[in-house]
Amino acid sequence: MTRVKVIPENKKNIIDKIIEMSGENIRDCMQCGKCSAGCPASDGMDLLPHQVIRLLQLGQIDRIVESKSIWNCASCFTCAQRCPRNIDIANIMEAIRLTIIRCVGNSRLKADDVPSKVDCKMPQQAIVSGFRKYNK
Amino acid sequence: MSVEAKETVMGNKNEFEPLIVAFCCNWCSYAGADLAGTSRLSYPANVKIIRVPCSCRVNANFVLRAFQRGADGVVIAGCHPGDCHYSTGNYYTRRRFSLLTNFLEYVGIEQERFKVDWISAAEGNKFATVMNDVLEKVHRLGPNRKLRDARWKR
Amino acid sequence: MQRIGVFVCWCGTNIAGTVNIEKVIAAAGEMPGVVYAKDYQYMCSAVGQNLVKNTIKEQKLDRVVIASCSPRMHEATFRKTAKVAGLNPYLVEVANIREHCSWIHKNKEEATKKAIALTRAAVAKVALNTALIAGEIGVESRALVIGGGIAGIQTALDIAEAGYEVDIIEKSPSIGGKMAQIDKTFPTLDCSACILTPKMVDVSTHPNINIYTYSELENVKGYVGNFEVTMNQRARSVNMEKCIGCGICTDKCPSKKAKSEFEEGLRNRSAIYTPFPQAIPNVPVIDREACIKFKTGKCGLCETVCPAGAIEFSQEDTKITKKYGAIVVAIGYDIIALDKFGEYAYTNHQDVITSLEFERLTNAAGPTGGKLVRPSDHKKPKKVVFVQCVGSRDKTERGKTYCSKICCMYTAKHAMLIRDKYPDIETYVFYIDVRTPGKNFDEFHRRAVEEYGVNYIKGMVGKIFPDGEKLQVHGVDALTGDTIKIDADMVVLAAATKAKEDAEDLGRKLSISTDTNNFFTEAHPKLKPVETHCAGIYLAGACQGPKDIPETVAQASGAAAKAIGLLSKDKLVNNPCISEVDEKICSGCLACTKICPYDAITSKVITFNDHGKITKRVVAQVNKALCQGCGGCTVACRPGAIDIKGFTNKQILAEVDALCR
Amino acid sequence: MNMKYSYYPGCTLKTKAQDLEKFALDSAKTLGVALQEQKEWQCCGAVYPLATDEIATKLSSVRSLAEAYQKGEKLVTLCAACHHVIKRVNEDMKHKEDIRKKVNNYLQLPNDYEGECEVIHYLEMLRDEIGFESLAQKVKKPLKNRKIGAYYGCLLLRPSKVMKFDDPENPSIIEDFIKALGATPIIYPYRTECCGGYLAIDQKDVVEKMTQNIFESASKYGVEEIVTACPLCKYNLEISGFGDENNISISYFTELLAEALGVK
Repeated sequence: MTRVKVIPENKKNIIDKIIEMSGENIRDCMQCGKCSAGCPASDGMDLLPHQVIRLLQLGQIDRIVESKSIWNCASCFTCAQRCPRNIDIANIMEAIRLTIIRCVGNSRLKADDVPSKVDCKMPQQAIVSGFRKYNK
Repeated sequence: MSVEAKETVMGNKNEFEPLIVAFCCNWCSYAGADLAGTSRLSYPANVKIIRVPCSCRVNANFVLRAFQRGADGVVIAGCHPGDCHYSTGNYYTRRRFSLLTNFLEYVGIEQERFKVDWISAAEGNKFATVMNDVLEKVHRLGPNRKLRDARWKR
Repeated sequence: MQRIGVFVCWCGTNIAGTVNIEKVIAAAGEMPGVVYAKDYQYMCSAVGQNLVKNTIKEQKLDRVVIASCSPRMHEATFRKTAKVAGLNPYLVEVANIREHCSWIHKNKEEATKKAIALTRAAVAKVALNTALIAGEIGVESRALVIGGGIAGIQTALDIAEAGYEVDIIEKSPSIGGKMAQIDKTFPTLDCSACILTPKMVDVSTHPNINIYTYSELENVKGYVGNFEVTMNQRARSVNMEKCIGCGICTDKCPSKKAKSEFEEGLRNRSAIYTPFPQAIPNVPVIDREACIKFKTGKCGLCETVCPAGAIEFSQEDTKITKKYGAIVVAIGYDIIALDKFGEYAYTNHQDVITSLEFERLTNAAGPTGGKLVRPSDHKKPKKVVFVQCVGSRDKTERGKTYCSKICCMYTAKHAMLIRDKYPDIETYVFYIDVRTPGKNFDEFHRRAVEEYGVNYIKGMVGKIFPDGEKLQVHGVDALTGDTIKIDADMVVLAAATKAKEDAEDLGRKLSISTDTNNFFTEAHPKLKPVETHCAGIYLAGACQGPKDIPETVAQASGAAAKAIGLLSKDKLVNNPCISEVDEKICSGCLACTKICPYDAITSKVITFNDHGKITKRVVAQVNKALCQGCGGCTVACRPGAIDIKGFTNKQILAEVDALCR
Repeated sequence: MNMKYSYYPGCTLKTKAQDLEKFALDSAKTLGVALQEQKEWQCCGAVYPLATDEIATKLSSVRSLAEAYQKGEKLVTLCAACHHVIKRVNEDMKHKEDIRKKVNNYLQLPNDYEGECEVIHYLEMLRDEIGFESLAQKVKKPLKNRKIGAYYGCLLLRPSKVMKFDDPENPSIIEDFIKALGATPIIYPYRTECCGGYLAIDQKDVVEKMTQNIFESASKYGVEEIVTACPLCKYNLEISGFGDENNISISYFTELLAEALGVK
C-alpha cells in the first residue's frame, strides 16, 4: 500500500467537473453504505457504490476510472431511491462514465462491435440505451 | 436587460453606495441578524438595522421617512406568520405593507426597493441572503431620487 | 443640555479587530449631546461596568450609550449597571457593533464607518429616552406541568417538594409516558418500572400535586405569573371517585379487539381498559370508538358488573379553568411512522418490529411475559438483526436530519439483553456510527461487543426480503466493502425520534416557538436551556430535542428550579416599554382596541374643560398589566395618540434620520 | 365513456415489442379509449440523460410533450423506458429553469413549453382514468386460478419523487390490475429489483445473476406467470432461460388485458 494524497492538486478539476455534471453534493455522503447494501448489480463490482463516493471525496479518481463498477451500474436508481442523504448516486456514476467516454476514442461500445452483441430478439431499447450510455 | 446595460450598472457599482434601512423585530429577525453575525456570514455594510419590538410596530411613516432622508432601500423583517411573539403582530404587518407597496409604486418608488420578509431567529443564513438580494436589486436600480428630500444631502 | 456618555467596547479583538475604536470614540465625541466618550477592552466585565458606573457619577451623565455586542446579550447587564449608579435603567441604549458590524464585515474602514453610524443612531435615540418605571404584578403560586412522563413527573415532584401546588395535565388515561413502556434502562440495566412506579405513586399521593389525566390543554391566556389555562378533561365514562380499581369491568368487557397503545399494538385490549396494571390513576376509561354500548346502544355489561356503580355512560367532557404562575412543557416525543421505509418490510412483515415494540416483547409484564418470540409464529428466533438510524440523520423527506441520540444505547441494551438471556441467539447490529457519549455509556456499548459477543457491522441494510419463515437481510460492511446476507428471524428497527404531532399546535397556544423539526426552542442553546422566549414557560425532556432518561430528569429538575424561583416571588417587575395613550389627542375611535392581541386596550370616559364648558369624551386606555408592548396599536392609531414607551415614534424617526445622514 | 389521449409508442413497440402495442390498442378500443398516435414522434433515447449538461438528448421528448399540450390532451405512454424518459424530461421542464430556457431557445416553438402536459403510463390510465373497478366489469374472460406475479422493474417506480407512479418499495398497481382481470396476484420480494436493463448489451453475466434472483424469488412464492410493462425487462427475463427452468411464462401486461377483455 502506498500513501496517497488527499485530493491531489491535479485531480481537483476533474472532480469539480464530475460534481457539476452530476449535480450532486458528494460531501453529503456519510458512508452509511446503504447504496451498496441494496445495489442489485453489486455482485460483479470491484468497488461498491459507497466506495466510489469515498474515493471521489478523497480525490482518488484514477482508482474509480480503472474499476469496472461504473460499467456494472444499470442506472436502476435503487440507491438514489433509498439514500438517506438525498444523493442520486446514479447521477454520479453517469458523470464519471461521461468524463471517460467523452474523450475522443474512449467510447466503450463501438458501433462496429454492436452486431456481435445483438441477437434477433434484443429490443431496440437495449441497443439505443447501450449506445447512449457507452458511446459519445 | 441586455449585456451592455448590465455592464453600465456594474460600472456604477463602485461609485454608488446604497443605503438600506432594515427594521427588525426583536424576537425573530433581530436575533436572526445576530445569528448571521455569530455565524460570520457576510452581507454588505450598507445595511443598517433598527430594532423594533415587533414588525407591527413599524409605521408606514418610518419607511417613507427613510426614503425621504435618502435611503435607497427599506426592509421590514418579522417572525414567520404563525410564529409572532405577540401571536398576531406580523399578520398586521403583512396587510399594512402590501398596501404600502402599492402606494410606493404609485408615487414612483420601484417595488424592489422595499421588501417585507419573514426571518426567524434560526435563519441567520436567510438574513444574509435577503439583505444581499435587496442590495443587488437596489444596485441595479441606482440611487433613490423620487422621494428624496432635496434639502437632505447624504 | 443633555449629558450623554458613550462607552465603546473592544470585546477583545472581536470588535477592535475590524473596527477602529479610536475613530469611533472621536466621532462619538462630536455627536450632539455627547459629553464623554471612552473605550475599554471588555465593557461587560466588572472593571468595565465599574468604569461606566464611576463615569456616570463623575461626569453627571444623564444618558448612556454602550457600543458593544447585541442588546439581546448585555442590555440587561448595562441597565443594571446604570441603576446601581443611580441612573434610570431605561436611559441606556446599546449600539450593536459586534453581531451587526465587526463580525460581518472584513474591511476595517467600512466597518468603522458603520460602527459610527450605529452609535450615532443610538445616541439620537437615547437623547429622546425618558426615565421609565416598571410596574409590578402579582404571581399565582401554582405551576402547571404539561405531560405526565418521566420529565413531567420529576418536575412536578420537585416543585411540590418546594412547597408549591402543581397540576399535571396528561393526554392519555395514565401518567408514566414512554418510560413506563420500557423494560430495562441503560447503562445500568435496572428495571424501568422498578424505578418509575414509585415516583408515580409519589406523584399521586403528594398533597401538593393534582393530576388531570385524559385531559388536553385548550387555551392559554395571560402572561408570566398570571397564566389562565383552560383544559378539556375528556369524558372517562367512569366515575373517578367511586371506582375502586377492581378490574372486573375490563375482564368482562366483550369488546376485546382494540389494539393496546401501551403494548404498541402487540396485544389487544378491551373497550373499557386501564392502559397497564400500574396505571395512575388506577381507574379505567371507556374507549368510545370500541365500546359496543356507544356504538350500538346495546351491552352495558360493565355497568352491570361494577360493584361500585362507577360506570357513567352519560359523562361529558368538562372544561376546567385555572390560574398558574408558571408552566412547564414536558410533552415528550414519538417515533416516526415507518410506512415510507418500504425496503425494511415493516408494514408487510410481522417479524420486523420497532425498538419500542421490542421493549414490550422483552418486558416481563409484556404480551409474551418477557419471553422473546417472533410475533408471527411465536417461535424463538435464532438470529436477530438490529438496524440503527432508520430515519435518523436522513436528509430526505421521509426521515429526520438529526441524530436521535438514544438509539445507539438502547440497541446495545437490546442486543445485550438477548445475549444475556439466550446465549444461543445470534445478534447483529448495523450502524453508521456508534455514538455513546455519556457517563459509562461507551463502556456499556463495548461490553455488548466484547463480553456479550454482539456482532457490530458498520454499514446499512439495503433491503429486507421476506423469504419463507426467514427474513433475508441484505446489508453491507462498509469497512471491508463486503456485501452481507443474513437469514434473520427477526429484525428490530431503531426508528427516528420525532416531536409530538401536536407540539406545534401547543406551541402556538403557549406562544412559544418550535424549530424546523417541531421541537420546542429553548431561549438560549447554551445558557438558557430550560427557558423559552416566553417568560414563565419552561421546557423539560424530549420535547426540546432527543434525550435519554438521565438527561431528561436533569432538565426536569432544572425546569422545576426555574419555576420555583418564579413562584417564590410575591411580585414581578413589569416590562415598562408598553403603550400609552395621549388622552388629549385620542379621538376615541378605538381602532386600537380591535387589534390588540392581549385585549389590553379598553375605553373610558373622561370629562374635560373645553373653554369653560364641561364635556365628556370617550378615549382609549391601556391596561398596564396586560400590555406586552408589541406596538401594533401605535400604527393603527390615526391621530397618533398611542405611542410605545422605549420605542416612541420620535425615537425611531430619530434613529432613521441618524442612519440616513 | 369516450376518452381521448395523445399516444407515444416508441421505437421498440414498432419493432420487437409489437405485441405490447397491438394488445394495448385493441384493449383501449374495447374500453372506449381513443389513443391517437402522435404524428411525428421521435425516439425518446431510451435512457434519461442524467448529466446536468445534456440538453440535445431531451429535445425529442419535449417535442412530443409540447404537441400533446397544444392539442390539450394528456400524453399516454406504454413502454416503461419511454415513460421514464418523457416523464423526467417533463419534470425538468417544469422545475429546472436552466434546462427549460435552453430547450426553449433551441426548439423555438410557437409558445414556450414549461412542462404543462400531463404524461401518464397506460397502467396509470387504467387505474386513475378508467378505474380498476370499471375495468373489472368489462372483463369478459376472467383469468381465473392463474397465479400471476407482477415484475415492475425500475423505470416506472424510481425515482419515486419524480415518477410518482406508486410506492417504490411496495407497489400495488399491477397487482390491482391482475386482480381486476380475475387472476390471483402473487407478491414476491424481488418484484421491484432491477433485471440488469441495458447491461444486456455488454455484460450478460451480470444480467444473468440478477434475473436468476428474480426467478428464484418468484418461483419460491408460487408465481406461474410473470407480467411486465417493459420490453427490455421481458427480454432479459426471457433470454436468461430461468423462466423455462422454473416453468414461469413471461408476458406483457397488455397481453393479459387483451385476453381478459376477449380481444386477443
